[in-house]
Amino acid sequence: MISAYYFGAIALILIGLYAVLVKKNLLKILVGLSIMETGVNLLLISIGYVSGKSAPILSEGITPSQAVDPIPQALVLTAIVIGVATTAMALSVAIILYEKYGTLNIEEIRRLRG
Amino acid sequence: MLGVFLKALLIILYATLVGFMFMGIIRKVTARIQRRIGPPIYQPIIDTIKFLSKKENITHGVIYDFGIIFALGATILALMFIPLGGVSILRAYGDLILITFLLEIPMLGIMFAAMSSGNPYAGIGAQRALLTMLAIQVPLGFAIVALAEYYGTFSTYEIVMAQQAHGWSIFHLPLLLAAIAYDIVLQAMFGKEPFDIMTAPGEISLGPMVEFGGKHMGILQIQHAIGLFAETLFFSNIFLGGAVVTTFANSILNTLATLGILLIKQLAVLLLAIFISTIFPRFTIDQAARFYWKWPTIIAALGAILASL
Amino acid sequence: MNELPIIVISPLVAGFLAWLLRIRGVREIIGVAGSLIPLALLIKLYPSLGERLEFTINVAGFKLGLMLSHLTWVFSMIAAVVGFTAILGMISTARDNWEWLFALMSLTGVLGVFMAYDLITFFIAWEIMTFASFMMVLKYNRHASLKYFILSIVGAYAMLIAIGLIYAKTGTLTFPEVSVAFTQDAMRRMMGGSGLFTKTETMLIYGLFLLAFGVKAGMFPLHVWAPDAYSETNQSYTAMFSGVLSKAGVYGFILLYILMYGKLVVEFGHFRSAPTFGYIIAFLGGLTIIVGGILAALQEDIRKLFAYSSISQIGYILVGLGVGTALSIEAAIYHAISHALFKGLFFLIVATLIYRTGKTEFKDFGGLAEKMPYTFAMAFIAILSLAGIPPLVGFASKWLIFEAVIHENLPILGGMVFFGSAIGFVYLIRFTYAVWFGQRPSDLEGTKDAPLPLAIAMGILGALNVVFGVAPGIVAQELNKIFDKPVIAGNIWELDLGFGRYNGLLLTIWMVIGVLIAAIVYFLGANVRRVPVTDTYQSGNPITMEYNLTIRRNFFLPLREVMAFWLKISFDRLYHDIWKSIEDFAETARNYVYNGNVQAYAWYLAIILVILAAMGV
Amino acid sequence: MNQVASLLIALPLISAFFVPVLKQINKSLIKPYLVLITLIQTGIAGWVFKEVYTTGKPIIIYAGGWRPPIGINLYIGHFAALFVLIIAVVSFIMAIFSLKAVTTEPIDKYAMLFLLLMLGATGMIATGDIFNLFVFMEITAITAYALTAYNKTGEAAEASMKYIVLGGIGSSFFLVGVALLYGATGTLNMAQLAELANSINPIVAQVGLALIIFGLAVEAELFPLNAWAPDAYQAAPHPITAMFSAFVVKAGIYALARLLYLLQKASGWSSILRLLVIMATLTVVFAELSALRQKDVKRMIAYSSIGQVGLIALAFSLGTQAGVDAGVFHMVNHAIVKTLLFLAIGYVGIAMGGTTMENFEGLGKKMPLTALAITVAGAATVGVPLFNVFWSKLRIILATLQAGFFWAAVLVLFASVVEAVYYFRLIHRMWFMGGGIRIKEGVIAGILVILAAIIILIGVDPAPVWNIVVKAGSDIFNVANYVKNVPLVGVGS
Repeated sequence: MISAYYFGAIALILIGLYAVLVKKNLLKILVGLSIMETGVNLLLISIGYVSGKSAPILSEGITPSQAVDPIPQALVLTAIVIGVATTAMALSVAIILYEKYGTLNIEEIRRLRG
Repeated sequence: MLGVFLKALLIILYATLVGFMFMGIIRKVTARIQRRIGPPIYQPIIDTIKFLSKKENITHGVIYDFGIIFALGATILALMFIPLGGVSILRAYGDLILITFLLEIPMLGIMFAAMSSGNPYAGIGAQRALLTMLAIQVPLGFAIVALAEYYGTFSTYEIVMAQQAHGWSIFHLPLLLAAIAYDIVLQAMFGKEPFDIMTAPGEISLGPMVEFGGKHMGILQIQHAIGLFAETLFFSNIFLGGAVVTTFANSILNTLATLGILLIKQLAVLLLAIFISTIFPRFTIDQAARFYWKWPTIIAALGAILASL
Repeated sequence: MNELPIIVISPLVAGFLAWLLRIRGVREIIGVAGSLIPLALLIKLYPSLGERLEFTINVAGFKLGLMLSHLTWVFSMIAAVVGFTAILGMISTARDNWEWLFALMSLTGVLGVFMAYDLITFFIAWEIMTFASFMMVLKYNRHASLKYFILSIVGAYAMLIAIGLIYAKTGTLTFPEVSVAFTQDAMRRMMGGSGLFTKTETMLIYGLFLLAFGVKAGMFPLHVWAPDAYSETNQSYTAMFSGVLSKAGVYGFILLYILMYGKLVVEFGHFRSAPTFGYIIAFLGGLTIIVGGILAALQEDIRKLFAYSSISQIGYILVGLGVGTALSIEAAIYHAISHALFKGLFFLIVATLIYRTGKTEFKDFGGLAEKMPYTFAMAFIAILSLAGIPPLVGFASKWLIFEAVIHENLPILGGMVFFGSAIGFVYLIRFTYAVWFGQRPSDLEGTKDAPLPLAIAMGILGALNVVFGVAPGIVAQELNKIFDKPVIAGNIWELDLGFGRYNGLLLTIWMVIGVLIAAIVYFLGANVRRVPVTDTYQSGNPITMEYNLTIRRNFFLPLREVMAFWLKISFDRLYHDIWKSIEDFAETARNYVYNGNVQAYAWYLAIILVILAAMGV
Repeated sequence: MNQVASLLIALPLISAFFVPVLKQINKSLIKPYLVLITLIQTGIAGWVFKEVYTTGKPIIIYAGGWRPPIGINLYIGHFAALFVLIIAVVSFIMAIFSLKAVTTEPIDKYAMLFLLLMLGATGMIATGDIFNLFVFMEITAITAYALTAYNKTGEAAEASMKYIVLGGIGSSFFLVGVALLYGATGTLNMAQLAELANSINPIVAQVGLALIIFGLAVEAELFPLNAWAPDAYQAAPHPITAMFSAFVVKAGIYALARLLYLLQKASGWSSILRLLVIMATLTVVFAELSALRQKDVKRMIAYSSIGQVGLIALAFSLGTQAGVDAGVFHMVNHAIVKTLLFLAIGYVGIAMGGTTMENFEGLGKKMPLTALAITVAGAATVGVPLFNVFWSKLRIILATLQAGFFWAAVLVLFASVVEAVYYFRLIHRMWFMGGGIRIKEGVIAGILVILAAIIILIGVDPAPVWNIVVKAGSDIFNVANYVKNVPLVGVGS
């Protein structure tokens, strides 16, 4: 059961990587990056997952021994925030790029080279 | 001390006399081969006296004068180091390499004098002389190397003594090769055809000699005479066994006999050179260089390698 | 206080001060003082050479050491004397602070090289020397300097790798310990055991050192930097550059003997009577003599001629070193001394000529002997010395090399050195003819003789040329101390090898007698009348100064024709081509790899991931 | 008292948030404020440095008072103390330079990002927690993305975009690696990771380590993961370029080295080392070759910087004490030299209106002090004795050969030859080509000369720095000591 999460996560990462490696449109590449991040987050979560236990929120009837590992969840929250920041940054840069180059085709944005 | 100087003076006089005689012989023999009568043997002496007694001489500066004085001085110096039987002064220091170098110094003096005149013929002559020297140096070097390696010593006198014991150098194969190469080299050292490129009379007007006249020329004649003597003597010593006669009880008789034997050997060397020179026409300078760097070098190198084994 | 660091550091400090102060007059005084201090201290330390003169300092985990033995003292003295004269000459020729700084810095470097006691000090000093001399050239010519620097730095790095290999295996860097390690290793090999260094490693280290020292010494085929670098800098400095800095390479080869002799002999054996590794050095040295000499004869630029001549002369030293007997090594060191003396003198003469006339090519010179009699007299000494005319120092050392080489039954090398001495004659006469004699171009009429600093500097070197020639034993007996046995017997006037003798004094006396006799004959004749250069035999053509009477260009054209085939082969061009292809490759690779496409860059990441996966991680 | 050290993180963070407030008061105060903050930071860092090196014990700070591995800890050991000081000093110099160099608006954003960049790098070096490392790395990266694009030109945006894409991939995989290690050990604390390293499932450890190294290698500019670097260096504002070269990339290298040595008990460690040696060597070679024919000096120096960083990476990936010491030494030297170079080139760029080769002609006459400083730094980079880099380069080569990587030493030295060529071409161009009238040089020239003097000082007597560096090096290499220094609470993992 857990391996399904793992495979899912790895699949997401690979899909994201595929987008980055193959798609020519900058936005698609950024989407690919986001997918990758999602995959990574999923992986993190699934590492802390223990089958049959509940979320690590100390509410009534749930003792620490019944909860899954809380740390990955904390990590994922952080990672998501970071991912959002990166994506926002990337998109704003993409806007400038479109203004300056008039295109989002990654093969035409190569003034800096060599 | 005085005795040494007296001896030295005698040697110089003897060398000069014999040298002039050689010059005369060269002219005479050449003439006879060409079916002319030729001048008398003492003709060069008369010429030289005439040169020296000119009423007026010209010069082109201090170097011009000094060069020829230096040339003659260096020739005398070289002569002192070559074993002349039992009478030579500095034969203990008669090192092969040293003598080879010393025999080249006079040329430096002549070059300096000739070039300081500013005459373009002298310039060309100097160039040719130097290139000839460069050409002969390789076989010459190998020949010397062969000798030194065969005998294991650089002392000319010891080589002479060794030859008394083991027979002449040219009877040993490595040294025969060296001797052949050296003899070809000698042809250029004498300035005889086919290697008389540096003077080339009628072509560049005697080259380095073009400007000399009067007493300068006279001194150069003396230098040439002594040089001729020294070179033949050196060859006779290192290849033809030299001469150390000890059969007589009287040392003067011994010395005379030694000088006599040496003279015969020197004459043989000289005559060979004359015969070759009358047969061959002149090479150009690049032909000469190519020639020397080919056969004589190979022969001499072969000799050197054989000698070193 | 220990004098050794002062000897090494003082030129650098003086150079720095001279650079900083920028006051004409003051910087000259400081500079000269900076080069005089090492000389004075070296002389002062001479009596105490028997003791161990050492200085060690711990710098950042390295133990840096300086040491003065008989050997290093001799080399340091070469550096100090010639360096001092070069610096003196620079008073006249140096134009700005840059030159003072780097000239003195290179003196520090070369002194450090000679006095180093461990490989790291050696390497540091080597690099300082290379860098400083490079900066001297950079000022004049970028191309020449970079060629010099690239070759030098390749050599230096080769040395560094060799040092690293030695350090990695033996864990030590000081000369005695490295030497002991190699000797023990050689012993083990002889016993049949497997050594610390395998044969391949030994060969590698040897090759790397050969490259390093060969470059510096200007050994064929690594000599290509020398003509350009020697000519494209301040010519007073070149006196030191050629006279001393090239000796660092020579000293390096001696070091090779000190450190690795046993090991190299055990691994590679002998070729005839010489050790194989030495024979390689000697043979390359022989080629260096020939190549350098012939190219020197064909030069049209006075500086280039002496640059090539310098290469050629270093060849002699290498031949002597390579033969590998005590005698031949002494001969080589002797020639190193005499080369420094006469080549230093030559370059000071060239400096004077350029300083006074501003010209460098033979075609612009002529007839200067009358205008610059003092300089000509010095040139005369230098010419006789280089050409190996007794009784000057050049002959004594050359004679020793001849004897040492031929005595070891090495005929090929013997032939090479003979050729070298003739070619020396050839190019020197060309220099003499074109510069000093013949018709004087009208724009040289006002030429003055050497300025005082240069004249003093030339005088020092000229006097030493004569003194060490007439009394060769002074040097020889000093060299004997290196080997601690009388390799060259005799007294101060005489060199006695057992199979050959040379007496400088006797020869001088008889030469004087000979010249006196000739002079008597000369003065017995009638008086002479002076005539101008136009009043010569010209096949009946009337001649004025309008005509060019002197052959100034292509003097040795026939030689060029004879050598045409060989002259087509150029290692210079080869190195240029190699460098050019490196640059082109760099250009292509750069544009291909950093092509500006971020997707391509992402692919690189993917490729690395794939490699990681393939590696099984 | 030791808690003062936590100000190293807190100060830039808090002061960054005061920038908008300051903007409301007076906009022209922002740049002096930046200088002030960096100066205070320098002071703290200096105190920490002194404290660590006099007591010889690392300063360990527990966030919120929780002991590791429950709490996150900062570990300011010998290395961190040294490097935090370098970061602070370089930031201070660059803050001064920003007074002159940065005129583009919005200046308040610049100041914030500047402080956050400093914070990120400081954090990366000081942290003792692997996820915290990730967070600081992302802070550094995001601020670096933003600062790269700060000039708002097309090139800047392009460079920033490349950086984002490559950095994004790298950090994703880094996080995967962290996840794997956490999954295998249940801890994120570095000290504990090191303790548990040999008990991990070898495959997981290997993959985790490999991915972490991969992610960090992007930040550390290892070939071929460094393609973003020259563009970013070229396009970023001049002070930022200097900061990139002086400490941002070094923080990446440090993290790489730290994790590498912490996990040295993991299986497959040596094969990762070998791969790193190959990559580092290729970095040096390709970077130097690429620099050879550059028309733009800033880009040329950028490539040179990458090459030098490759050299550091090579030293770290040798896996020997000598290598690590040499690497740290080179880090320090390179930080000084490259700060000087980028500062000087930025200065010339501002004064001459560009950083192409032509702008440097006759610089020796126009701006002699700057030209002198560039000459010193150039000669230093090449590895001329009497300049500081010589010693570290020498150390690295010796260490490389000692570790048996003969080919790496050869290639690196070949690259050094190439490096010498382009630096000396630049020097020749500055001093002996063209001419001009002398321009007045300001405070920056003073800083340049001081830096040049430091270069020569270390070059003449490297001993003091070397003694510091050896301690810092053993801080990285000696993992057992590191583990011992971090007082772990005995929690069942």
